[in-house]
Amino acid sequence: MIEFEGVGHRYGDRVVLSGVDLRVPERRVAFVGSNGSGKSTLARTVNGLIRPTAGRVLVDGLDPARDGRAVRRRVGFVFANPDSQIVMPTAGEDVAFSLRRSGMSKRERTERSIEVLAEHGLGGYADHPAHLLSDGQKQLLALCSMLVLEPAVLVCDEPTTLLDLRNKRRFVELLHTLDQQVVMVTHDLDLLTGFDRVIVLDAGRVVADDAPGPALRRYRELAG
Amino acid sequence: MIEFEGVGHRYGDRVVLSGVDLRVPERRVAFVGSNGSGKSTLARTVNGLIRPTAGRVLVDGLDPARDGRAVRRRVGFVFANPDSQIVMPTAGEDVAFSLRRSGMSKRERTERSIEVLAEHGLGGYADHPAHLLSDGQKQLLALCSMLVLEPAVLVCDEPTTLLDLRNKRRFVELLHTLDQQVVMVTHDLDLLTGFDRVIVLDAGRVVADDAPGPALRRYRELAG
Amino acid sequence: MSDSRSLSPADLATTVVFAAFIAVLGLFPGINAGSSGVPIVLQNVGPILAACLLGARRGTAATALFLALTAMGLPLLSGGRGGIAPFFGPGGGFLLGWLLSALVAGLVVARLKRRSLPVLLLAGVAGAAADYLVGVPFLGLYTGDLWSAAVQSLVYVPGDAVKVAGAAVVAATVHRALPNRLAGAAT
Amino acid sequence: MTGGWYEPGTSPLHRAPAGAKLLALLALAATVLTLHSPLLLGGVCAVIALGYASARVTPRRCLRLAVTLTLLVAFVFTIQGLLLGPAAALTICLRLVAAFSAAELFTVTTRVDAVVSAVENAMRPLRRFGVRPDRVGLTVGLTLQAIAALSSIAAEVRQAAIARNAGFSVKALVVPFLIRTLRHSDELGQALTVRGVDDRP
Ligand SMILES: Nc1ncnc2c1ncn2[C@@H]1O[C@H](COP(=O)(O)OP(=O)(O)OP(=O)(O)O)[C@@H](O)[C@H]1O
Ligand SMILES: Nc1ncnc2c1ncn2[C@@H]1O[C@H](COP(=O)(O)OP(=O)(O)OP(=O)(O)O)[C@@H](O)[C@H]1O
Ligand SMILES: O=C(O)CCCC[C@@H]1SC[C@@H]2NC(=O)N[C@@H]21
Ligand SMILES: [Mg+2]
Ligand SMILES: [Mg+2]
Repeated sequence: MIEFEGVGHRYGDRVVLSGVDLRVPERRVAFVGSNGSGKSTLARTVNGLIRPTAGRVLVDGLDPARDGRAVRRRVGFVFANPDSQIVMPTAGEDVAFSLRRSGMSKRERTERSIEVLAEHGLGGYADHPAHLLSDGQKQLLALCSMLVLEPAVLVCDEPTTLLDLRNKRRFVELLHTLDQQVVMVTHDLDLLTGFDRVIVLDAGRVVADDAPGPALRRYRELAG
Repeated sequence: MIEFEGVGHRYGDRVVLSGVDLRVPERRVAFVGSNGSGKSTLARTVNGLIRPTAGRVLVDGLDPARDGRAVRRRVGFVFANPDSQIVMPTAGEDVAFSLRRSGMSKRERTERSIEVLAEHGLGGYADHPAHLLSDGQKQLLALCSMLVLEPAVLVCDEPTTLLDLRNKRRFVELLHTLDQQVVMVTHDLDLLTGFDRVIVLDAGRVVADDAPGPALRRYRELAG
Repeated sequence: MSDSRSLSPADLATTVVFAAFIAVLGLFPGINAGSSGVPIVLQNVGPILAACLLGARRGTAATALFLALTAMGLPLLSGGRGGIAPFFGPGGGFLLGWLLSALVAGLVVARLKRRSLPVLLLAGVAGAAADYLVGVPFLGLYTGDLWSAAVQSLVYVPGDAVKVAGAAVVAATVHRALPNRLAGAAT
Repeated sequence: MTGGWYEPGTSPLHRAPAGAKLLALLALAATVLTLHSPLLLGGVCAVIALGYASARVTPRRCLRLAVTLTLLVAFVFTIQGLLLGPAAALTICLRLVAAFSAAELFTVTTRVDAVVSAVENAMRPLRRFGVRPDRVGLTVGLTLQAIAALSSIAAEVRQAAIARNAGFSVKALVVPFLIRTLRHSDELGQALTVRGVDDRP
């Protein structure tokens, strides 16, 4: 479970988050809101990429600002741009890179990587140059490289911006099949069907927190 | 008017476009299709960024593969990623950069830039550092830097991927007010209300070419 | 920034972006080693990496642009230094040597068509050595004799060895990730 | 154009044309190399010190320069003193102090804009050989914007590496950074083409 206790954040003098108090046990949760409303900042506090300047975050009782590494073993993070996340030249090597601290032998790592790729629609791509994959496939690869670590929570910050209808649906279906808790940040409201809870941010504050239907109505109103 | 005559393109052995024959006099035209279907490649042939390996393109009778410069004076282009379209450090300088060959004096260029920024919702931002603008503002700036050249055609390749609902609506409304012919490449089908014609590409071929309603139905079917 | 006939927009973009790349390497502060006033920096792999990825012509152009902007007063050197003074200081030779570094590394990569790790290592070592060829004699002007300048410069060797090895590994990986990048750049 | 080592001011040195200052600086560097008398060299240093005073360079800035120069002089004096004797060492150190502090004074009192214009003016006669002086200023602007773009790419890549618990892996930082850098340069090249960079006037 993720808990935000009076979380606030400022860059210099600029307050970008304030007074965020939330307990998030649901399995499918989304943050929506206008550009600059603080969604990415809030999402990044969950795995300690950003330390809030006020309040604290707890993930299963652990504070990411202190136990960053331990929390990041529980929290996978997928970013908007897959090129930032792909480290190794081929898809298989990239997934195996995540396992370098796992204590597995090189052979086991390779095998596990091939398995994970196959489970998520990238069967046969283990030796494919990662940067010659299509955008949709790169995004799937970034997801595989996180999932191989079997995190308990998966945070996705606009993971589908470059995807076509089919790849987007595939990505979303894949998310639906996952056991993980999924926290999604997005502008693409179509992704949120089947979600348990949608939290609307505006200017760094929570302005709605509800089932997708009413929450998105509120968001559309805000957008004018 | 834009004409495609038997346009085909290959990268090495890989055929990414073939047999595209189209006459496009409409004022609002969109290309949709799955990832890798060749939309961006086709759009880039319109201003000579890519020379097709078969057939030819004509813009008002000029071939961009030969008269690239003359065509580029008629065809503006807005890309997905605003960060790589903004070339100068401040918003004003960026717009003025487009005018450096206009024969205007430095002072006139600066004044014209300020005017254009103000016309498109960026009044007062001329001296603002461009990289500190919000994503929506950056995309507007990219548009201003093209519009200041008064092109006859504006090609937009997924111009709204990072924008929230409000910024997207604002961008679309702005496009509606333009006199230019607009050629839009996008995955965001909401952008296409009010369009005259939608062309669906699949695997490098035109598979539908119709009013938005039927064309998008076809596209959704393809996406499965 | 001079000849319009040879400078395509793509070349201009690469030159500018890799000059910026060298500048970003300057975000890592220099370490004052020894006492000669020439810091240990990360930045000197910039020209070598640029040349390994872009070839000699564009790699050298990017380095030249970086040095020109620094001399004009932008604070692009490690630790936020800049202006014309660093070129008058004891490290001035090393700074100018970065041009030769990029040229030599780029030529090695272009001559030996394959982009394997050994080739890139060779290019990196040759590039770094070329820098010393300019930097050490210049430092000698300050210390008054070449010998002491050479001895003094030994402090940089271990760091440079590590940097060159790292650069070669990284460049090899990038070439593997984006094959045929250098195809269009014969030199 | 912002940033740089320039310190705003209104002194005569600030107002002097950049080109003239640059020529003076080069002349001074050349002169200093021909002088041997510590007395004369000391005089040159004193004149430069007056220059700092007249330009009202902030004490903080002067202190920083003093620290750099002290370390440098201590090192050079020790080595030269051992090799050539104290008299020769003094001469060399005074030359060094003069050239270095004059160069710094130039940078402190000259806006980057002014240097750019001076370079553009100096290149003007080369126009007939196809040199385009107006590109100097544009190139400076392009590079500054590219630095901003790469800095935010670097920040994103760093966050992605930390998220994979690979924050200290050089590969996880540098490889994605270079790949995005190359991609940025491709995209920038297209953006520049679209803006007519290869058009002739
Ligand atoms: N490193 C930074 N330094 C200063 N300000 C920042 C920084 N990162 C973000 N901001 C500012 O903080 C605010 C919130 O940013 P954030 O990225 O969290 O918004 P967001 O809701 O994710 O927006 P978007 O939908 O555009 O991604 C914005 O105003 C942004 O300009
Ligand atoms: N420089 C290149 N070299 C080799 N292949 C390329 C290159 N650029 C694009 N391709 C390939 O050409 C095909 C068409 O690419 P294009 O970018 O036109 O597709 P698209 O319809 O715009 O897709 P998306 O919706 O993902 O933007 C893809 O399979 C792509 O991998
Ligand atoms: O003044 C500067 O910032 C640049 C000085 C040059 C440093 C040289 S480059 C080769 C050698 N290796 C280092 O790490 N430092 C020196
Ligand atoms: Mg965000
Ligand atoms: Mg595309």
